[in-house]
Amino acid sequence: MAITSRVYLDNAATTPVHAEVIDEITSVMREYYGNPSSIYTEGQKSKELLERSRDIVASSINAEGREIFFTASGTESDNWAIKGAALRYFGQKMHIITSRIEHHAVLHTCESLAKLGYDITYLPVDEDGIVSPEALAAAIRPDTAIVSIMMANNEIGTIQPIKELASVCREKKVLFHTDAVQAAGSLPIDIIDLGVDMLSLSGHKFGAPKGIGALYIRKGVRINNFMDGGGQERNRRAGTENLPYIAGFAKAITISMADLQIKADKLTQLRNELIEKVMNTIPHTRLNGSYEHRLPGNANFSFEFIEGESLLLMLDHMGFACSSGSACTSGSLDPSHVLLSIGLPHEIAHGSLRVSIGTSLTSEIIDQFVVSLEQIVMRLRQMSPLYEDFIKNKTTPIIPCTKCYKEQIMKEV
Amino acid sequence: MAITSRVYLDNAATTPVHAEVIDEITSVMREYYGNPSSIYTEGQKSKELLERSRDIVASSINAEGREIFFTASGTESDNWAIKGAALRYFGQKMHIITSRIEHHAVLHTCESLAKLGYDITYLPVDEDGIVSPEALAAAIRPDTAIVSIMMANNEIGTIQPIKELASVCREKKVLFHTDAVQAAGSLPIDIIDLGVDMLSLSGHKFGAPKGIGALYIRKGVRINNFMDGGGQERNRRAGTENLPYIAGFAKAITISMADLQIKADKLTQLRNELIEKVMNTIPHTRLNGSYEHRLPGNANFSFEFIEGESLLLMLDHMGFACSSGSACTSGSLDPSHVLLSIGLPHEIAHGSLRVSIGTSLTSEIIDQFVVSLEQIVMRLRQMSPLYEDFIKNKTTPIIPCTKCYKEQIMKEV
Amino acid sequence: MLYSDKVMDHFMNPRNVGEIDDASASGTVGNAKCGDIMKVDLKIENNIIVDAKFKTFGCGSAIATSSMATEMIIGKSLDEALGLTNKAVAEALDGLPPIKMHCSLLAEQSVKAAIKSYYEQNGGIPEDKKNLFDVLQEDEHSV
Amino acid sequence: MLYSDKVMDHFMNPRNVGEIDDASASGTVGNAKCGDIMKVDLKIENNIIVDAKFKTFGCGSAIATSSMATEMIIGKSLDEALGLTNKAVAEALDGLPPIKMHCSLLAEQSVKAAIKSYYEQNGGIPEDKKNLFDVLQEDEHSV
Ligand SMILES: Cc1ncc(COP(=O)(O)O)c(C=O)c1O
Ligand SMILES: Cc1ncc(COP(=O)(O)O)c(C=O)c1O
Repeated sequence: MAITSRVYLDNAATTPVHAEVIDEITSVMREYYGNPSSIYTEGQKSKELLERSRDIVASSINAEGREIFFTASGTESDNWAIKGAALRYFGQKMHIITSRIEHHAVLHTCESLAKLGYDITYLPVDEDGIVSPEALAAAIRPDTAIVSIMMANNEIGTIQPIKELASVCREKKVLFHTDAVQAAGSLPIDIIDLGVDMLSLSGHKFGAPKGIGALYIRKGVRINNFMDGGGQERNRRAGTENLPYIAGFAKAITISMADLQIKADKLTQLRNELIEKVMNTIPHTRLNGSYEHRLPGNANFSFEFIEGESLLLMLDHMGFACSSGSACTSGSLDPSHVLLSIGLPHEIAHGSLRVSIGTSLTSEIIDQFVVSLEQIVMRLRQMSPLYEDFIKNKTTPIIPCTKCYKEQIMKEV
Repeated sequence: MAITSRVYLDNAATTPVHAEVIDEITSVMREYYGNPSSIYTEGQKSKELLERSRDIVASSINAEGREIFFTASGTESDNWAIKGAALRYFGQKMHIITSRIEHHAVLHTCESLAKLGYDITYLPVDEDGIVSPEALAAAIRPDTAIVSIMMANNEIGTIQPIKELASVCREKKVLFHTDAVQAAGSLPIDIIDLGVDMLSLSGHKFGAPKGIGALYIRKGVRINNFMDGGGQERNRRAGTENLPYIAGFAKAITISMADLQIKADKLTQLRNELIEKVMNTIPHTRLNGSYEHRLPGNANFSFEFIEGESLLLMLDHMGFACSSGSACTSGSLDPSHVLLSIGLPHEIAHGSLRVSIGTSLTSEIIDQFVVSLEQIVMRLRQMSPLYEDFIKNKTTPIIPCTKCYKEQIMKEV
Repeated sequence: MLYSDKVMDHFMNPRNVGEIDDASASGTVGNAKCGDIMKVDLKIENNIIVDAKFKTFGCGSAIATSSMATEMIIGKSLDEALGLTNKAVAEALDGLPPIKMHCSLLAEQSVKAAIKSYYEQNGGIPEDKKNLFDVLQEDEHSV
Repeated sequence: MLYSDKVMDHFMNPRNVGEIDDASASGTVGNAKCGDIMKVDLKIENNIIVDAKFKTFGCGSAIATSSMATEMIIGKSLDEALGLTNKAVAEALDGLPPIKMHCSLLAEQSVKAAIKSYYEQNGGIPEDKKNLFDVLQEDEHSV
């Protein structure tokens, strides 16, 4: 029953490197070996490509070149933005606001600052995963150094009202950072319109390799350096510049921004088809996250009575690569903090599946996928003592049996 | 007079990416797109390559795989080692020891810790640039959190007595880190023999691209995380792994370690030839750094009466890419802190030239280089008001006129 | 691969899945909150485990260890089955990733829980065996 | 490129390098410690700069601005030469990198220093010109 060619449905974890990007990186590795800080010909040639790449990235989010700083990952961008802002006010402003559903790059950064004495407010989210601007306004204190709320969530795909959140911060004169790692490549990003002070990007979510990111820092915003050392990136981010990846990042962002709306529409349509089919086929299934404010390529389900890792392993065996918020895939005992934060009970959160699609998906593959998924879920339920209890009427299910999906939509729109 | 093919003599700044490394990186970009943290086939395939690469890097410095952590640069490795050790003891051990001639990745890291209240001791060096183990022993205090002394200097190529320095620290139970960024690829590194607790590497100094590094952390040594986020690198360095560069780093270190001694001997011989010819041809020239304890590929000169940037520009015009410790190339008013620390007066430090050679150098090119260099130095001296003063006997030169080189060697050996 | 071929075999083709209608005893450990539950039914005749069936809610290694543990105790005396350790189960599977070792504990525990309940229904736990059941308290997973 | 073509031209082929044996006045600014010194010799006839020569210890832009500045003042009256600004020199070179702007200051200063010394040797600095020499104190480079 295993299909021959594999189907990659984990684009939120990482994307394959785009063929044109590979070519660009390879040719830069071959032809641009000069250190951009060197004043001789080879160095200046590299420097020019560096600045050209910076301008391309800048213009793709409506920023200026001097507001773009290249980093080595989304993680570094998040660390820098938050630690840089917080440490600038060390001893003075010792309060940080974030949300409960941020990526670990933000949450663990906050935790490490907490060890230095910072006080962290983790804003709750509603059942769709949305942060309320009112709650943010209420949480801001005179000693708040920075607010960091992600633009779109990596697990459930929920899109935050960044413009409103940023405007709350601007009004209260508090720095606002957004982790746009999942948004970039899927949503248009216009930093003037958004009104954010800082914004994190990571290349491997849109066709560049893993290991290259950027931080937008609005001109005039001063934060501490995170990577101390040489004078690269106008003295703000040290380390010899990774020119091949920087050029590749610029190429990838150009490609992904080129027909963004067309791609997004296509993804949304395929994604909805997938959701519809899964929900109509498999009972006791829940769609996690908002239906309306959702990344085009993201679907996230919970299947009651089963556990996510075994689901992933069986899907893998059938040729499908997906991800889960199961505790077992992360090596902890608790399942995804995101799923718990939107109110799922532990047992439901354990049985989650994230499907993050690319534009190469087709209705045919969706059908194959749903057939496999149904078989696997049935098989795992047959093995599950929780399902046995339910069948024997010893327990009532948490997720209603049928038409759950339609009821869910009705409620939302 | 410009030669047609360019001669790259700035291998200490960065090296071209080795052709085999480019191929490796390109094929990994093509074939390994799975996220190593993912449990499905694509992810596990990436994970295997990741661990294989780690083992290769480990064995090349006589370490174990679990002691190697991949980073995005030498700068990140230095930041992590020092901040990680210091912040672990925040509020308890607030003293750090380093030397005056470290790379900015170390010095600026220490400065940023000083702003958090740490006390920094900058050990002086002798005229060759060597740190004395006795001075280190005397500087260690009960509240010393970490000592960081580089293995080899990036400007003057001086090699430190790391084994002795590390043993002082071990005796006093203080963590010892060494920045081996310049050493790797030129000197054998055996971390058991050296006895260091942490050691920084950067790929672009030995044929990998810019943007990949590693930190060796001896097993049992606990330091704080620097890059907070996901659970990569056994929960110690967050960020999706840059697999193409990691595999390239492993390939490059393998290649560069393969015939290390043969290459080092060849470089030493060429380097000595270069030094001899330069010193015998151009009067009022000084060799900076130790003659004996020196990286095989490094030569560093000061030419009295002239300034380094103009020298570099003219050399560039003639087809030679070199570097300088001139203030003008760094954008500050002070010339290289390294040259000042070994006791050079400002005016001599401004007129410095670093030539860092590769194995493709030949006696013929050395001869061409020395001819060009002599012409340029003469031309710049003719333009220099300082030289005019000297010629008119208004001043005496700081660097003696002739046979300076031979006297220098006699003194040393 | 994350798991050995043997783990994958026992995960994809688990032995002894199901229930025993006339089970002599049954044991359930773990809880849904932590993401793994294992229930084992034993059919015991003359102190010999003549059949064992399991149901498991859990990850790949939880299912594989359940399968392997039941295989290992069928045909064994209660004393022998009580000697089953999580280490032995993991070894029989050619090892488990370190992070997954707690799943093999579940297999050991559920077998012990079933035997304990068998003793309790049949004259009580023999004095010399009481300490063997300590493991049921050792893990936060226990129900 | 770091520098414009014009800077590179004036750097590689500097005009007016040298000394004037019978200079009417001479000015030196900067110091070796900071990495740049510029000395300019002027030949002045009837308040007109008929010749100018320089020597410079310094970076590419220091040499290029020296060359350009001497070009710009030859044939000019002292009053006109006193109007030479570092901005004008930089512009005549099609601009300098921001970090190098201080080098162009050196050119302005050395011309002013030479003219100042000329005035001092020839009846003193005219009262209405005194403030023009303030720039000689402005920069930490001045000797
Ligand atoms: C001694 C030394 N340490 C650290 C670094 C920084 O390494 P990277 O450029 O990879 O950040 C360099 C080179 O740039 C170096 O020479
Ligand atoms: C929302 C979000 N933030 C940050 C990151 C971290 O980015 P990187 O893997 O480039 O470090 C990721 C993905 O891994 C992400 O999805």
